[in-house]
Amino acid sequence: MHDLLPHISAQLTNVFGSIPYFMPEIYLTGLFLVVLITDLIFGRRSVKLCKIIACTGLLLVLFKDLQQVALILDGDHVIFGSMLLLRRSAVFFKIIIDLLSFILLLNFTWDDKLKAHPKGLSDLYTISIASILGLHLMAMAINLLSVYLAIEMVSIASYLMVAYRSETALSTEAGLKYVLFGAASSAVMLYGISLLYGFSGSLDLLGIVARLPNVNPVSASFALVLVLIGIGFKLSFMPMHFWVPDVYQGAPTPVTAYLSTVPKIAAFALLVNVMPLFLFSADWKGIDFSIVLSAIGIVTMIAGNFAAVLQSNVKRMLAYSSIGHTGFALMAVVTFNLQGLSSLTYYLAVYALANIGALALASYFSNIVDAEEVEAYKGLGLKYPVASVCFVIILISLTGIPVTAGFTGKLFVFSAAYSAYEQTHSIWLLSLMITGAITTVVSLFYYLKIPLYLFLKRTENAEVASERSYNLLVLAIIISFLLVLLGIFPNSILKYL
Amino acid sequence: MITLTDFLLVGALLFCTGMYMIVSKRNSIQVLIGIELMLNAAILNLVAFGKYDKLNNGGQVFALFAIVLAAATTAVALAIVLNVYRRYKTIDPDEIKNLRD
Amino acid sequence: MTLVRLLFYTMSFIAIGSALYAALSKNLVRSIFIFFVTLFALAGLYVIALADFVAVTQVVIYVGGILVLILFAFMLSGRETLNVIEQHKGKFINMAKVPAVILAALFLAVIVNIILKADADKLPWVKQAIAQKNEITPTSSTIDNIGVNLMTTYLLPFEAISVLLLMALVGAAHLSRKEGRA
Amino acid sequence: MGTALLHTDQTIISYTIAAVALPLAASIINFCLPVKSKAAGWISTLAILVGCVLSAIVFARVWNQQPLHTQKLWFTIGNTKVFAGILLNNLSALLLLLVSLIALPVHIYSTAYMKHDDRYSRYFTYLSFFCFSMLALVVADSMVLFYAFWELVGFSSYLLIGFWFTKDKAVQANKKAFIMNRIGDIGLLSAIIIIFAQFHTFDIDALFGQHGLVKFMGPDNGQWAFAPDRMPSNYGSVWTRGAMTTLPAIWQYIACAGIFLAVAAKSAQFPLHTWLPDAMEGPTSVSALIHAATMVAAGVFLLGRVYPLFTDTELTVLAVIGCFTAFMAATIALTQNDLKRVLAYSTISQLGYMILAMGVGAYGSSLFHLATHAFFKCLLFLVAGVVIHEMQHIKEENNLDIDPQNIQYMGGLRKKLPLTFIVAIVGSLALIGIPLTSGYLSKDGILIQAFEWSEGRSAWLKLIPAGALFTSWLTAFYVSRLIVKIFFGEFRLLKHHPDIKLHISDGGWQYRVPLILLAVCSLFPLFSLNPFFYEKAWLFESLKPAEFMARENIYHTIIPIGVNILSVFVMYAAYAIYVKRNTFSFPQTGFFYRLSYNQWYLDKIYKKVIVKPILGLGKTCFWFDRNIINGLIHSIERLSRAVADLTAWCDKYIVDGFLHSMAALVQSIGNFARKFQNGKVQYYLYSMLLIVLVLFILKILI
Amino acid sequence: MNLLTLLIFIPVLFALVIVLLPSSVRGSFKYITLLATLLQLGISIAIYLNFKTGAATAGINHEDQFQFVQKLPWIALNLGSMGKMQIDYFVGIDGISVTLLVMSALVMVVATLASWEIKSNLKGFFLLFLLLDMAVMGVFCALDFFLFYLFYELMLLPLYFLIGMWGGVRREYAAIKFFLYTLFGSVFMLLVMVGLYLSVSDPATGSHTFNIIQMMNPANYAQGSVFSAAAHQTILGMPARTVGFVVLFIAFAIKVPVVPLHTWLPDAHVEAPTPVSIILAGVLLKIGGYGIIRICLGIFPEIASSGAFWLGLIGVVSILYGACNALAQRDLKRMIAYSSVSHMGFVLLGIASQTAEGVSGAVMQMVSHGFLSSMLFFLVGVVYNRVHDRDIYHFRGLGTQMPQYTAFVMVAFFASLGLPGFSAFVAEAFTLAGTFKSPTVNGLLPYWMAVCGSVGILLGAAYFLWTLQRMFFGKVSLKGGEVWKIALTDVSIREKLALIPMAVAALALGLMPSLVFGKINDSVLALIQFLQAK
Repeated sequence: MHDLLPHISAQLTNVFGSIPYFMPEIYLTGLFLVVLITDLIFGRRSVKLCKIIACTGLLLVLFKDLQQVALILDGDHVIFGSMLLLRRSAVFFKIIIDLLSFILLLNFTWDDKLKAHPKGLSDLYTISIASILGLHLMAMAINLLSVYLAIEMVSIASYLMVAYRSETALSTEAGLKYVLFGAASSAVMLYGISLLYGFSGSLDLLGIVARLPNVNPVSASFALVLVLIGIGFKLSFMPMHFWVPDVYQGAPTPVTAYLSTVPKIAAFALLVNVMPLFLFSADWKGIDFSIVLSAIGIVTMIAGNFAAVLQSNVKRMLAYSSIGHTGFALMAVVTFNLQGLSSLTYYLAVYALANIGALALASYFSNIVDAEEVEAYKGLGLKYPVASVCFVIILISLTGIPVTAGFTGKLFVFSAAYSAYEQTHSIWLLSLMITGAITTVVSLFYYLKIPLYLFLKRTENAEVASERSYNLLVLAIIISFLLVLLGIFPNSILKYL
Repeated sequence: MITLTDFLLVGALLFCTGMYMIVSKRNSIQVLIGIELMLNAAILNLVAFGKYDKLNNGGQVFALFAIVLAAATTAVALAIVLNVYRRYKTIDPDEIKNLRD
Repeated sequence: MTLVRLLFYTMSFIAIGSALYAALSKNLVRSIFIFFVTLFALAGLYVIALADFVAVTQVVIYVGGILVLILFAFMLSGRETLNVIEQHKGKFINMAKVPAVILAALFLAVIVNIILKADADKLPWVKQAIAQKNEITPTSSTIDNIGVNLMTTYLLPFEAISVLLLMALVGAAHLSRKEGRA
Repeated sequence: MGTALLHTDQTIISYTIAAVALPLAASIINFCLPVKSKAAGWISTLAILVGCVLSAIVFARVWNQQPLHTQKLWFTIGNTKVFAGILLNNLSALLLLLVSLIALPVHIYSTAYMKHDDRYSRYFTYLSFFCFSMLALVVADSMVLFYAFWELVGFSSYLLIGFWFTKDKAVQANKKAFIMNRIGDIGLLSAIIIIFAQFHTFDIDALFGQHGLVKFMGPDNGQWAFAPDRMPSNYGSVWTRGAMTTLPAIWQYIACAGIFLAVAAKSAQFPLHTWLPDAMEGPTSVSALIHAATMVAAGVFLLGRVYPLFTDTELTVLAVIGCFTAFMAATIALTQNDLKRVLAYSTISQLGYMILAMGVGAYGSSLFHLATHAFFKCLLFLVAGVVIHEMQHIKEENNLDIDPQNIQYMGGLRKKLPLTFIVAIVGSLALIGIPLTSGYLSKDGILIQAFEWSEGRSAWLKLIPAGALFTSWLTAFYVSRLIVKIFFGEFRLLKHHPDIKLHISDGGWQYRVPLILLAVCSLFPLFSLNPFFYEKAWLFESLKPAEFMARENIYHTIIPIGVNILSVFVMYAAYAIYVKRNTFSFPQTGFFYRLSYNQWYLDKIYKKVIVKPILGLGKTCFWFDRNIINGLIHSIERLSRAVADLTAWCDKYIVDGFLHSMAALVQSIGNFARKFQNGKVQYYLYSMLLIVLVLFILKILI
Repeated sequence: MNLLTLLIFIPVLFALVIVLLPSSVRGSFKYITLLATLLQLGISIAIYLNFKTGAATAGINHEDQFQFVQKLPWIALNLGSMGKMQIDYFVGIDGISVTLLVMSALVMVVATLASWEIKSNLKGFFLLFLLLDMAVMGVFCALDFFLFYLFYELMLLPLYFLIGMWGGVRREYAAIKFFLYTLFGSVFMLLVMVGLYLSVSDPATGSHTFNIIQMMNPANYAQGSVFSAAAHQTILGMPARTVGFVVLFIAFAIKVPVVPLHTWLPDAHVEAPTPVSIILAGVLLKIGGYGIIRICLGIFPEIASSGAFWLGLIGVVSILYGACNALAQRDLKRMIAYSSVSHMGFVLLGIASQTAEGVSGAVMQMVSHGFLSSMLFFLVGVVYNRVHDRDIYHFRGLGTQMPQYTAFVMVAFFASLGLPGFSAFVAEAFTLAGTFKSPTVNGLLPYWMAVCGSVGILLGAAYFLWTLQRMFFGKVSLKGGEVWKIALTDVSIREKLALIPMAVAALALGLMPSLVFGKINDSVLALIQFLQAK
């Protein structure tokens, strides 16, 4: 204790000094408590209230996020004693996460199946707010402890959300698989962290990077690989992707939308926080992680896209496609430059938006005609033209065909990769790009399946179910409109990134 | 003198035992136990190394957090396992495979 | 010193032995109870590593919390589980487990390899810590140090984990709740 | 662009344009008329009449004068300016007049001949269109335009052959004709392109005119090079049009081969001649105009246009092929029973003569023969038309199931159709080349010059004039056979159907006037006041080559005499043979025979020594024609079809199969990736850990 | 308002009108579309008439020589270390585009007239139709690669649905095949495009640019960039510029299409409804040719020269292979589809020759084929609409049954097989002339290619005449008997209205090739000069 006495005041100053840079998270914590209390007080009938509170609160958080933009103008800030790093990309990731989360929170009650959950949805709001807090931490984490904590926070929230519809077998099954896989991955990761800590004597990533070169490179690489497993689990890249299809399919659709987007963005934020430290350290002699990530990217793209071709369940198909997208986004990561980062941000935002839209429409069709399999979509295109057209636009964006935001996203990623290639002439980047191009074509195979069934296949029964789920429809329309708009004027967002 | 390597080796053995459990046991709860074993292996490492980090207590604090997190994870996992049992009347992970290609 | 060493070996032996038994046992109940032993042995090892606070936490949370939880779960899931599993009783070595054994063995080989390669005791930072007296000695009390650290350096994780625990609580409660009840 | 145009030239040009355009106008008007409108015939006839007059004026002005050449920029492609214009020299003026002159009677004749057809105005639309194409072909000054009209001529012929498009044979025939012509067209196109690549111009005058480029270039040292020794002293501005690039010499041969191909296709030369007999499925009047007189002459005309391009060797090849064609077609004609087919083969044979003449350098004679042949062959076809028309009449009146064109059913029509008979005799004599007819003049010219040409050449080449000579006797034979079968003897149909009524006559004035007109034109006075010396013909005099030899050698005397005596003999033989058979019942027809006491003896000799081998030869040739040449064409067709099927198969299974295998590959990769997804979470974990570990180990080891 | 912009976006305006109109007035959609296309035609003709010729407005590689230019900054991003990204809305035309524009506008009108046959889901159909229309016009006008690509890809989706929703029995297969094929090409095109973009910088602003014209200037390539001619970079062991050229070429070759990348075409054409077949054959195939000229040749001139032999070879193979395949077909539409392959082979051959005659012939062939193939497909549609059968063997003697129709068919067939007087003749003849000239002028192609090309013309005659004989001549004999006989009425006024402009256009171009050559000549010469200068 006496050793620490001289440091305490400095530490406390640091903590207090950090608080201004931590406002969104503080608001989130507050929001969490408010929602929790509302939930506890009003019980099952509080869904609407919880929703309103959660959403308005999130808007407030978003506002705070935006305020942070001003804070980072003077450079990066390490806060809470090297626990978190607030920097430009983190802020943008946070803004995107909050924005998407806002949509997702709105979305929860719009899925009929989830809404019919007998135990109410208010707990879900509580859990998801906590999860968003975790995501925020993830985007900023720069310390092994905060990394681990953030990942666990998000993971546990995710387990709960997946298994949330405890009365249905599939949801529970998905939950079990998720929790077992996730817990095992995090155990492995923790072991890696412990080794990393042991080898460097520090939890601070910067400190680790500084000291790791003194260790045997093979050992250090192994520890890093184990840590990568934990991040990979969240990103669901090959070979940590096995849980994805089952879980996405089993989880309630809005939860799938949640899982497939925001944690992924946060995990990418984490990846770009962590990985470059090791790559650009001149003393690093272990495994070249840019090659590892490239290889993973290639394999992930292939595995995700090719397997998706054979799927018939819409959600499962989208799950595989999200694996493919992870692979593609890794291309932007391995460029390890600023352009790569901004293109990654853009790509992820656009992908997430489109994916949310796609899953919202999956909910929509599931609500009105109980369609889960793609065969059930047969002939719906002419009966529900607006939704179907939106679906097409969204899928086109996911494929990456002009004029949608997906295309511009792909273009920026490609150009980032290209410019990196121009400097390094790395064969891996080239093969990444080629694989990306090929898998884009392959992805068309399965993305087209939905329009194919919607429009091209004819069906006999002509009855039109009463249109409900206007909310989802409006959401889908807004999303597809945004996607097209961003496709034509990517400037409007990209110039900030 | 007990060296760090000794601790690490013990940890490694525990870790691998846990790993063996999670891939082979036909019971979700045993799988969970396996995970706990792996976690403990990691905690052991942390604690062992923490000995040389007197000022910051990094290892020990991390160990504490890990234990708490393990508890939370286990609680959640068990809740899910119970639910699974209600739906499937079994907790053998291999039997639960409605979701598959 | 030799006593400590002896103690270390004993504890290690108990921990590993009981873990192996838990791993190999087909009987869930036995598995759970022998896991108690492992955890206690580990707590002992923590003490040997001069982390008494961690050891206490280990005992309190793991043994008192987690295992009890597991037992509850086991009991809630009823006897059927047990029965189903007991039917599998049979040979000690099961062909189906061979891949798992191989995996574990491979991992062990790799980990041991890298541990030996890393040569943990000669790591620069360890030497530095010893040189700077940044080493916990059996005589020093670590608890107050941990307390201060938790309130300063690790304040953020400390606060965050409270949110996490609350959330886990809410979630777990939600899942375990019977349907239809608020 | 040779000389500056005078005011009068301007008038001539406009006359020419009018003469060419009038049929087009008629065609367009007719196209707009109702299908059955009877006005169509007169519109077309009027157009061609006026055209004829204008052509005559043009001819009078241009003949033996400086060639007239005028052109306008048509379009520019790259740096190449493509001009369209009119080139009037002796050759084109002659053809211009000839075509309109032949077309006029045919038009008149057609108004009657096609009177009852359902698509009367269409017929005249096509006919006028043909006239337009042909006339334009004749006056065109640029190779591109020439090619264009060359094809249009083929196209209108296609339309006319298939005029009765419900007849399968007609449709087959016109397809065949078009494709055969198309082969020739490709040859011509290639030639044009080669010439363009070599000379960078399409201008016929600049290429083949008096100071034409072609004259100064020739195969040399493996290059189609510029020959300095042929360099003109006053080389024109054409030389400065862009740098001269030279092609390898082989392209000169290919160009010539291409042109020959075009000639062979249009003028029905071996081996592309088989379309012509089939083309007889069209209306007879069409056959008369197109497939006897004009279109088929286009090949010869083309040769005339590009004459300077050919080297001596190439000309020899031409001669050989012309000779062979002439001979082969003549032998085939011997045994045909279809009236029009006989005439068709005879046309081929005569065209062979013209090509032969071109080959041996008898440029003038060739064109002379072209002109005379046009008249008498047209005449013969019109005669055939009358005969067929009347036979058709009989057939319909008596509901008989006969082929109205089969000469086996005819005979003794001399009485029924007196005028027809007379003009037919005139036509045949002209075809055989008996003195006092135009045919004598032109044909003898060819024969004599062929002999002259063979002087001092390889002995094998002597076969050419010999073959030509022999062919002329064969001609005499089959023509006589034809005439005898039709007009002499008894009406054989009566033998089988004794009760049929015969209400037939020469027909109305629309039939008579053209026949008479053409018959008159088939006699010598139109061409020469001297009925015996071909070189005195004005037409020949204007066209003869500069180095023409005057009557210096023996050929000039021997050949006409030899040919004619033997021809008469052959005619008699034919007469004897074919009339003789029926002599018993019709004694009045066989008085020549009765006069001869050893008639049987002669008959036997004829039969055994002459007739049988000759007939056999004819049959063989026909068989060869049908089976080998046509078979070749068919097998090419079959081959192309097989190739087509193969490519289709290829497309379906190999190219598409590749695509499908790609899809299968995608599926298999997908399946592989899916295999891991068996729903067992522990398996997932196991795979994950194992993969990570194995990769790590590999990475470290490698 | 810039005329080109107006031309491109008119369809969108009308599409908006259609979107807003209720379905109860669906009968008026076709008239609205017709109005839009007619308006476009009017504008395109105005552009054509106001198009200035002369060496000073040749275009090709001089930005200031393009006409009707509109250039607006669109996407401009500061990418920090990577420099600035510059994407402009940059449209403009030179001689090569202008004729294709007019042709496309006319084809669109005809396609609209052919759309009368569409009976179901009119709103969707005409919306997609107009979208496609916009994309097509955009492709021909775009001078910014990004913009070009955008329009290029934008064509895919409407076509997919147009084929897939209103097509024949195997429409799904055809639509997907088409989509995948084209996307395959264009995805890789995207990669090259990005590479080019990063290699080229605009000398005026210094930022990277997608400007096609700037890409043509070797001086604008950054030192050592992937596609810099001076840098001799390699990709996968092959010279980078060669790879770039090949990739772009494949992308466009799929559109053209050339053997062996053509198999989407017969399927797509056969299954597509008539208006879509018309657009496919009339306009879309031209985009491939146009792309090769504008982009492949423009950006990689030296590769185009060194690879000319292979280009020509592919062209020749396409000519012959397509013709042979056409000969083997018994589905009329399929036959015509394969004939398109054959005819488009000439385009490639002409382009490969890199002579003024060859390239002009190629452009002419594109324009000519635009009219003729549209006409042919329209004609097939006429029969198909009446009896829903296209098998050549099922018809006989249609000449008696439908005389006017037969007349149109004959015009179309003979024009297609290269009868003088029609546009195809001029095009093919000069393509071959250019090809033949090539060995002496620039030594790119061997002589025999011209010869083989002319054999293709012959084969063309064979299959067209065979069809004519089989289907239209002879005695009437129909598979469907009396029912068909009643159904097979002669062409209606509307059909005539659609057919006559095409026939007249083909004829006019045949008689006055200067209508096309006059406009393209300067550009072609500039292109040739550019190619020679390299």
